[in-house]
Amino acid sequence: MRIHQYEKIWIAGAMILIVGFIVTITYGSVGLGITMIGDEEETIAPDELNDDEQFGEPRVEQVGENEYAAYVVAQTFIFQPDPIEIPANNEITFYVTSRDVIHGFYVPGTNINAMAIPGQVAELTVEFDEPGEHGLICHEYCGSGHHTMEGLIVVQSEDEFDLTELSAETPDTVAPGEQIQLNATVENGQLEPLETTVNAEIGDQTFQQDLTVDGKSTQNVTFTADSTQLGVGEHDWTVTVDDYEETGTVEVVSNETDEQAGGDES
Amino acid sequence: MTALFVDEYPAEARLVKAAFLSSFIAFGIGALFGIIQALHRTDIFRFIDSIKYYTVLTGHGVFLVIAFTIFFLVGLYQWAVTDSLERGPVDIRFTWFWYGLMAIGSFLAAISILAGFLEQPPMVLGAELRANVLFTFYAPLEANPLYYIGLALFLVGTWLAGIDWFRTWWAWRDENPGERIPLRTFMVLTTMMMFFLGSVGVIVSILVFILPWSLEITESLNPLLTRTLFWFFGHMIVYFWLLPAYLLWYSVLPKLSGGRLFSDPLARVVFILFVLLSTPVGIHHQYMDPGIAEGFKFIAMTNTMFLLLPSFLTAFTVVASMEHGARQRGGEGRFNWLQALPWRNPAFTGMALAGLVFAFGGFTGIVNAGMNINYLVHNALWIPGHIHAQVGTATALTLMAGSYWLVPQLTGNRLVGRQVALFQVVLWFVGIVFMTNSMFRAGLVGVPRRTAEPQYQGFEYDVPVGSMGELNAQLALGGTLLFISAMLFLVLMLLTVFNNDSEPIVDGTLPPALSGPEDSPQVLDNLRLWFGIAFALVVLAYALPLAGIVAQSGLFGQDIPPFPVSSEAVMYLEFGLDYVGALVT
Amino acid sequence: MHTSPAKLLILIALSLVILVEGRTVLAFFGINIPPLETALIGLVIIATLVIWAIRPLRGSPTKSE
Amino acid sequence: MGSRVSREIGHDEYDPWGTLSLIVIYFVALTLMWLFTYFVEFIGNTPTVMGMIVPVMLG
Repeated sequence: MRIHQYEKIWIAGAMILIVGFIVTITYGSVGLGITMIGDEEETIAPDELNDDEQFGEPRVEQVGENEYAAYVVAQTFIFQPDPIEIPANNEITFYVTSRDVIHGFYVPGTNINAMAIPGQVAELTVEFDEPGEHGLICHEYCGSGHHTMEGLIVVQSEDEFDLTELSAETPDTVAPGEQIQLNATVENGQLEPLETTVNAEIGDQTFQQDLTVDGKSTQNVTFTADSTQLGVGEHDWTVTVDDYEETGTVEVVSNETDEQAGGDES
Repeated sequence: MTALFVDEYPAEARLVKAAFLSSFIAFGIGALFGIIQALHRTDIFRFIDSIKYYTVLTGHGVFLVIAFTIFFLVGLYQWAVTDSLERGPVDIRFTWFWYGLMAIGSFLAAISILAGFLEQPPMVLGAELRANVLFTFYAPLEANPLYYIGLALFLVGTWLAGIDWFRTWWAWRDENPGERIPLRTFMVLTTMMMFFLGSVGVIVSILVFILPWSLEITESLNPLLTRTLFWFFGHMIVYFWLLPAYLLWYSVLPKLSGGRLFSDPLARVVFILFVLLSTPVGIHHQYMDPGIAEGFKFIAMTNTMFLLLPSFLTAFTVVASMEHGARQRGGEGRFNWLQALPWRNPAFTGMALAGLVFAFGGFTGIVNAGMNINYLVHNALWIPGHIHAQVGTATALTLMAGSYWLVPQLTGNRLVGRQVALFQVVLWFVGIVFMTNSMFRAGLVGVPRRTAEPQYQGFEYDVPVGSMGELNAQLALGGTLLFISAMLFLVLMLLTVFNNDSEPIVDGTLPPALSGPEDSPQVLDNLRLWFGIAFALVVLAYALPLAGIVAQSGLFGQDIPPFPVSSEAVMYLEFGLDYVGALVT
Repeated sequence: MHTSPAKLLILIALSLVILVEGRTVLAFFGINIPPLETALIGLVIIATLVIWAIRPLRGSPTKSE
Repeated sequence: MGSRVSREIGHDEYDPWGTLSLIVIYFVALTLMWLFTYFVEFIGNTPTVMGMIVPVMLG
């Protein structure tokens, strides 16, 4: 074959470019540790998502020191959970699947980009350096409401972030002289023990108790108030743990009324 | 001056004209849909419902990249085979048969898409007639079965076209034993070998999985499998769009420049490389897909990078052929020869500008193909930027420029409005640069593709330079220029067709290459060998990923029912909310 | 005429393209040209090119193309 | 068709050095654009999907 000298030079140049591109990308993979979404995850049938241990309740979970897993379900036309709250400076592994059609999982302004394919689970690990809010959008056409499909990723500072959940309850009504029991439950979803203080108010009575909740467990606290001191009528109560607050009311009713309204409590 | 194509081969010219007519009708509708989108998604002018936007988007994709490009391709290739073998098809009725199949197929697909504009689409084949599933029709989004039937008929027609050209060549070979395959026929045959191999994916996907499932014969399918089969076809098809432009660059552009093709052997090598490499790379469209191992993605990446080679070779050969013309026309100097090129000829200028856009648009393709860097751009507006630079200009502008040269030879009429034609191709060039520049920049800040309203409530794009408003304005401006240019082209074509009683001033002869086929080894013409190697490469690249996908979630997936795309958004919102409700309680 | 109308058209097109793309490149280096100024620069370039092209040549006017 | 050939240039007397010059510019442009897009646009567009430091922990 007769090939002109100049063209031979260019063929060599073209090969240098091609190899150069491949070398750069390989450097990105090996040198910088950028991984591709792979096939490591088990497949999952979309109609079994609700019964699945991980996707039945889409959530963020701590799985190790500085490591979190976020189970995300994409479906027409929402993401679950929404918002997705995660800590900064921690490794977050997103597990993304779809309940119905093919969706996208894309955080504009970042390199977080994946397809959510029914039956498949995309696994991608990222780390946000700074607290802040990022939009999360579906970037694959998924039906008529595709353009409304968005979520929010809230990156909190490491100190601020927790997986604490607070719930509290009292009876709706008590008779005068009975004790009002306020039950508060503090759940710690993180691995580290949670040392905190529970503050409660029932009417004008205040309570305080220090509490240590072990990692991945719950603790109950009960505060008791005397209804006679509070008097007949409605009383607001509040429980706070760190930034979480639960409120409600309890009513102290006179005996006659109580009898008339008997059975309300049961 | 030799006889015009229409005088020498009147029967074949009729078919080429019919194919071009179909192509230009599709081009007109597609261009109209294009400007609607440009104005809608930038929120500059919205006159349709955002739900209907997806009907427009599907139409834009299918009409332009299936009907416009492929109808033009079959017309151009029929011309190339006839003109370079100097003989017609073995049986012209067969030729009309495949054209008819393609026409019926595209008509069915078009009807099912356009029915999306109706408030109450009729029921056809047990489902509402609509196909808002985009050009990629990713299952489990479901279109009316008619859409898939239309696509299948169109594909079958295209296969038969390839078979027709092979038959013509076999007949010619018997009449001319021992002769080298003429270059243009060589390009046609290699393109079609590539198409046969690569379209197997989408044909299996439609006939085995999607069509039976949409007719409720099968109950479930594997979305990753049908998606992978689509992309098995989906990157080959982009070269199927491009190779007609390559054929024009290699055969017509040197002549228009006033010179000769620099190297016939390298042109053959380029087309063989496309046969070998354009199919085993499809996984580079699936870098972000779960269920495909990173190793397969890496292999697809390296294959894709080597697929740059034929385009790099083309850049040199074609520019050198142009330079040869310029120097024969008296051009001098290192760069001054560029001035000696026939810039006032719209056919030349259109192709040259298309080539320029292709050279730089190709860069964005390298980014897309670059595996990990694909995180930056996957499904962002960058991607349509790339597509519009490549198919939307390298191909479309070359085809328009080629029409200015070819249509007069097919009709026997003189081209109307040469100056307007020159303005038209230059306008396209300016329009595409405005539009794609905006798309690339918007893509880099995270604006997604394929959406009616890339404006979200929960966040703002972080635009480092300028503003979203400016990017939108630039995109809409570029889109408008492109639309005007497209309409100008169609008007000129129409006027030319009716410009009777005139003599074209086109010389249809193509000069031989500077370095002819005799400079290349005979083995280049051994099509069977190249097809065999290409087949082996495809098996190597796809056997394991496909086996992996099937092993993981089965040939027919895990209970994945159809998901009809209705215009009733509310229905699906409720569907989604039901799940949320179920979770909360 | 310094050049043919066809070449003038191409030159205008190329200068617009260089303007649009050049503006993006400059932005990477922190030099931002607002849209209005860009449009003005574009008009100035086009006007300059047109004036240059139609300015009569000293001596014998050559007619290329 | 305006192809006014003023001289015939054959294969052996033609050296496409104008093409070579253009293609060298193209080579440089591609290299610069690639380096910029990869190392500034892509690497700077954090966060990026990274391998887990202790991938076996979850397995």
